[in-house]
Amino acid sequence: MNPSLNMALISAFTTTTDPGMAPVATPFFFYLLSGLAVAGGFLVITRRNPVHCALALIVTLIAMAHLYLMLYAPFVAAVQIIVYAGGIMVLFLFVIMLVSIERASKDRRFNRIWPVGLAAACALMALFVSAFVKGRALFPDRMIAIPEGSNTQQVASMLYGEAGRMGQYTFAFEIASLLLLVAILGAVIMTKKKI
Amino acid sequence: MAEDVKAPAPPPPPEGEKKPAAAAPVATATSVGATAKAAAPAKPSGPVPVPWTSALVEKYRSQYGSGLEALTYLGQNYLSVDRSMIPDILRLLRDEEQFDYCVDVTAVHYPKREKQFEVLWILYSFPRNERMRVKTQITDGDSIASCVSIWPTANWLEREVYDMFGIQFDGHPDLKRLLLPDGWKGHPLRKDYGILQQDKEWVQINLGIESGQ
Amino acid sequence: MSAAAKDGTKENVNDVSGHALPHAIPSHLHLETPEKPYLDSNELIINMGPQHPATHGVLRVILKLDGEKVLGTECVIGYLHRGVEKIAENRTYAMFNPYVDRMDYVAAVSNGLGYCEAVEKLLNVEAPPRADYIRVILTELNRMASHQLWLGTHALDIGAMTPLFYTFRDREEILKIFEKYCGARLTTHAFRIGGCQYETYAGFEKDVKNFLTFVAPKIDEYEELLTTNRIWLERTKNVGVISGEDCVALGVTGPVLRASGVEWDLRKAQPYSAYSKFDFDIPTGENGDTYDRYLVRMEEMRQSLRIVEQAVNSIPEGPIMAKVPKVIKPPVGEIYHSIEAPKGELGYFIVSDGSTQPYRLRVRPPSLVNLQALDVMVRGLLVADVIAVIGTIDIVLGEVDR
Amino acid sequence: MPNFIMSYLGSTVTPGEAGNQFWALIYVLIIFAAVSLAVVAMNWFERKALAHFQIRLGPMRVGPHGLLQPIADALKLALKEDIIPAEADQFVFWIAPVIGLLAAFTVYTVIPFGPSQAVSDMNIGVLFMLGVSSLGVLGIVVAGWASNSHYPLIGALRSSAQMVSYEVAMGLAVVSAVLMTSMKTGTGTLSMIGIVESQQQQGIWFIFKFFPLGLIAFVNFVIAMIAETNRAPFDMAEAESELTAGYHTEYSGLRWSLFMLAEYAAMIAVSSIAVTLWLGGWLRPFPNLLNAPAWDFIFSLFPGLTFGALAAVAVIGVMRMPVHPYFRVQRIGLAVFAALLGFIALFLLVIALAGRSSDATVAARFRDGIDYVYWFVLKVALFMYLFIWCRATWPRYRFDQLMRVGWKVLLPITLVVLILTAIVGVIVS
Repeated sequence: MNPSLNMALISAFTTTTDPGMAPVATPFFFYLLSGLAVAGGFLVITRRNPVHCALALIVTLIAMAHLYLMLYAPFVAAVQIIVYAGGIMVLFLFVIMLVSIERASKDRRFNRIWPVGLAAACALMALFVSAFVKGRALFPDRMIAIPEGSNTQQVASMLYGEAGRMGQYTFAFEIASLLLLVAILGAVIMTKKKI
Repeated sequence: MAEDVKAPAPPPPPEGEKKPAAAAPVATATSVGATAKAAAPAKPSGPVPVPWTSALVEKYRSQYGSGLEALTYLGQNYLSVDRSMIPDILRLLRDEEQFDYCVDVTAVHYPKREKQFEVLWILYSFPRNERMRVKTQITDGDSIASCVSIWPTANWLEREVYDMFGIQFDGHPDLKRLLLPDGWKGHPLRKDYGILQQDKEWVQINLGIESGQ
Repeated sequence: MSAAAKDGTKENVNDVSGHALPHAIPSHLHLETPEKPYLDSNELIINMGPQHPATHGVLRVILKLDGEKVLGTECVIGYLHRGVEKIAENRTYAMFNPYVDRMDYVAAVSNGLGYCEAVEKLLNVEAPPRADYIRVILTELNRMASHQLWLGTHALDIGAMTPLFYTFRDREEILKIFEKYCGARLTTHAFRIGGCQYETYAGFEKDVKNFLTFVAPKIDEYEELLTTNRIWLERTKNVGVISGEDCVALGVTGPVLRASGVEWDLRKAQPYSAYSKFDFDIPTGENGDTYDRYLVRMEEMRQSLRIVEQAVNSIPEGPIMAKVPKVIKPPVGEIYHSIEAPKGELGYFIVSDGSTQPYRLRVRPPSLVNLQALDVMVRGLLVADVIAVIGTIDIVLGEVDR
Repeated sequence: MPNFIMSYLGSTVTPGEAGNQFWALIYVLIIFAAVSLAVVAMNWFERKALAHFQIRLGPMRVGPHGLLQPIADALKLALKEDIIPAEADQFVFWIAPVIGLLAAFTVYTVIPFGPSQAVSDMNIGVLFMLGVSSLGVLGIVVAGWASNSHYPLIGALRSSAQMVSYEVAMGLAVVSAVLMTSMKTGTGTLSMIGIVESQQQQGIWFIFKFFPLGLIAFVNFVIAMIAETNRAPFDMAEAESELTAGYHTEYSGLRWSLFMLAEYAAMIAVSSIAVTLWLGGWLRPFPNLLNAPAWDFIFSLFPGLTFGALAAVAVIGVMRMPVHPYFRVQRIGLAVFAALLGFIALFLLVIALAGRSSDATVAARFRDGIDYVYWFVLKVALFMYLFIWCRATWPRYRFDQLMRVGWKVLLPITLVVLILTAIVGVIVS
């Protein structure tokens, strides 16, 4: 075969210049995933059937996990899927299935305070936009550098620290986990009379 | 089964009274003991019921007097009692005589008698290893006291008797048909329920076929 | 045993040993729930059956569930009702004989034995000793076949697939003996009123003896698969517990009664046929749970083997048919006769009016009465236990519905 | 083009790592085809093996010894009427099997069949695997719900509770394996390839590491993985004697077969993970001890010999088949099958011989690749047999017992093992 064509084929399917998990077609995937996330979020609040809502929420969560992936945060993405999509949403579905669907779908989706909710959402949106506009300097135009080392290790060193010293968030992390433990125990004691 | 029944059997007697030989004495008799004796001549030589004497019988005879007949047939004892005595004597049999196991509750239909139905309780005593039967006669439409509160096992058995004979049991917690569908008409084990007769209406509505025959 | 049952008052019967007995359930399953349900989760009413892989036929059990917990059950039966008792009134005594096989079709021989003996009693004849021995051999083999079928299906219900095939392999040998003896495998119609129709075929005794040596290690094989299997123990121990008092009050008989600690077997209590001549034990359990019933039935298989062995070694020569008139016309009268079928006390109540046909024939089916105990046994258990308990009661719907 | 292929075959990185989309796509297609084929083969093998556990023959009619039975079944299922219950939630009913299938197949992107024989070498491979396999339960749960029927709903409820509980034990068992990877180097890895390479460097399969800690963690993982894939004795979600068929009671035809495909694919996937984490992945036995080229050659004969043995079994089958016109077609079919196996065996042996001469040739790399895949698949096949064995042996757990085993037995043991592994690791290093 023609060597030049051969090279062209290789270059067409290979991005050898950028080893590692370099994303391709970044803007396209960014808009696709963001669109999916927003559409999923919209469906969550508009669908009448709670199971449909849950499925839409799962789509949102998975899209967000992919966004994390594009931000070179694979660990966070994986945790997002394991904990939220795989764990919490299954429990959500578990509870939803026990609830009478017929009655829930007959209920009015938006109750009377929806203008307040809308106002709150608008205010939040305004906050985000103003933060983006005013604090433009905070947001770099492009990624400065691909972080060295894996994201997992970065997370670990933030939470638990390097060898010899505590991490930046060790104390907060432990406090938070303690809080969750107390919450779990409380929930168990409240729901179960006899353990 | 329906085809089986149709082929070999002669057309069933309309009134369910099959045997003229046995019919005459049965019709006039007032108790089973009498029935058996009266019917005996029709047969060459059958054993006849003999009076059943035991402490148990003496006790209840002295307590209740007439309206209680104790007989033994082929070594099997039975008490024939009046309908009014029914819940009490069954309870006494269980509590005092240790007949703690109600084997069966069933009935027999004698359409020519004045009191058409004979209801029986077959009892067994574990401590005494002894069986006996208690029977009573009731007319059609009469109800009889339920013994579910004495032996819980009677629950389904009484339901079956109700299902098959249409005998009402007072005080039964949930008297409804057991084997036949709820909307069924008639009570199949009555002698006047011919085997070719069928609740066509029920079949048509529920099974969607013209006839089950 | 009868201490609680003796208390005659109505309140006490309601509470024989802590269980609410079935008569306390109204038809619409109105059951009080102890706590207020979480969220607005409502109780699930599930129809188990009539078409369900584990109800052993067309039994329909309406379950009221809180999650998976059973709050109450109601059995709906009669899907297989064929009106056996009505058929009997329209058949002669001899003609009705094959019909009884169709009730408990996995223990057809026992049904036939009970019926033939009941009519014989009514006729006041006795089967000759050789016929009695043949009857005992076949009945005990059939008890074994019934228990094997029970074991296979029960294990399958609990999720163990393999024992089913093992038991069916060995049950096949019994059915082969039946087929050689009378030509039929399942609905045998093996006995006639007054004795047996057929003399044993040449090599019958050898076949039976071969079977005895063949099957004894097989029973150990079943036990190896299940008796000490941890999951089997967890699934069966303390599941479907019923006390001896409850059993008596509910009229439950057979292995279920014996597993609850009541040593009562009609073969010993009121020996019929040739059973008084054989030496065998009545296995009993202590806890009355599913595991004990399993053990009792396993032991009963071994005892059946013992009986068959004694019978086949001492089978007398002689006639196999008593003198019975060609046309069977029992004298006017009535008789109740019951035998120990594999499932419990199988009784026949026959009223004769002196004609060739029974005036009234009542079958006291052990399966029907035992099935009544289902509700007591499964309250508060889980759905999976309902399956296990239905299996352990060992019902045959042909007999429940007749 | 051949240069391209050759140059790729010579490379030592996975296509995903090299950013080579073309080869990644090819790998994905190969894996998809191979897993589907494996599921078909597994179907046949399960029926035959189970049958022989249960003193029966299993499928015998369709093809010699029922070899064509899975194909006939697949055709039947594909052509069957696809029933959607009237009261079902159409969309969710439609999408549920797809979710399950997607989750089951996506796991394969991180499973290393060899050092470069994987779609991708993600640095979070283990987490990716846990996350994606946890999505599989969504398919079951929504299938049960969408059927709008009681049995599927109970199956779905059971399944969701079961999956969530066993995932915890499974994750902790995985963590203890990940912890072991950091023993010599100081930095652990979550990459599946890295884990196997770490086992090679440490010279020990993790199942034997810190005996018995590795073994306990492995056993816990195996129990959890059987539960995760809804197989006996943990097949609560589809307990046929209780819930008729559990979550897929209302499914039929192609949709139902998608569930089956997903279930078997998930079984193979979790077995692959167990093999990767504890049994040295693609490593042949004693790669460090018996590392002379002669040993390499001897071990590289194994794939050819295995196929040769299978061919011999098929030939024996041909010989034992009765000589009767009725069996003519079957004899010929089995003979053709034997010949096919024989050819494969021959081909593999030739490759092994060709690759003997030098380490650098393409033939040698090809031989190594076959070796890697062979040892990996062999280990996975043993797990498949384990699945069948369990199914034939055990009764089914009851739901509450299942949860008790998960939370009160498996979880504490795995936690203790994890802590002990960490302590022992610190002491050793």
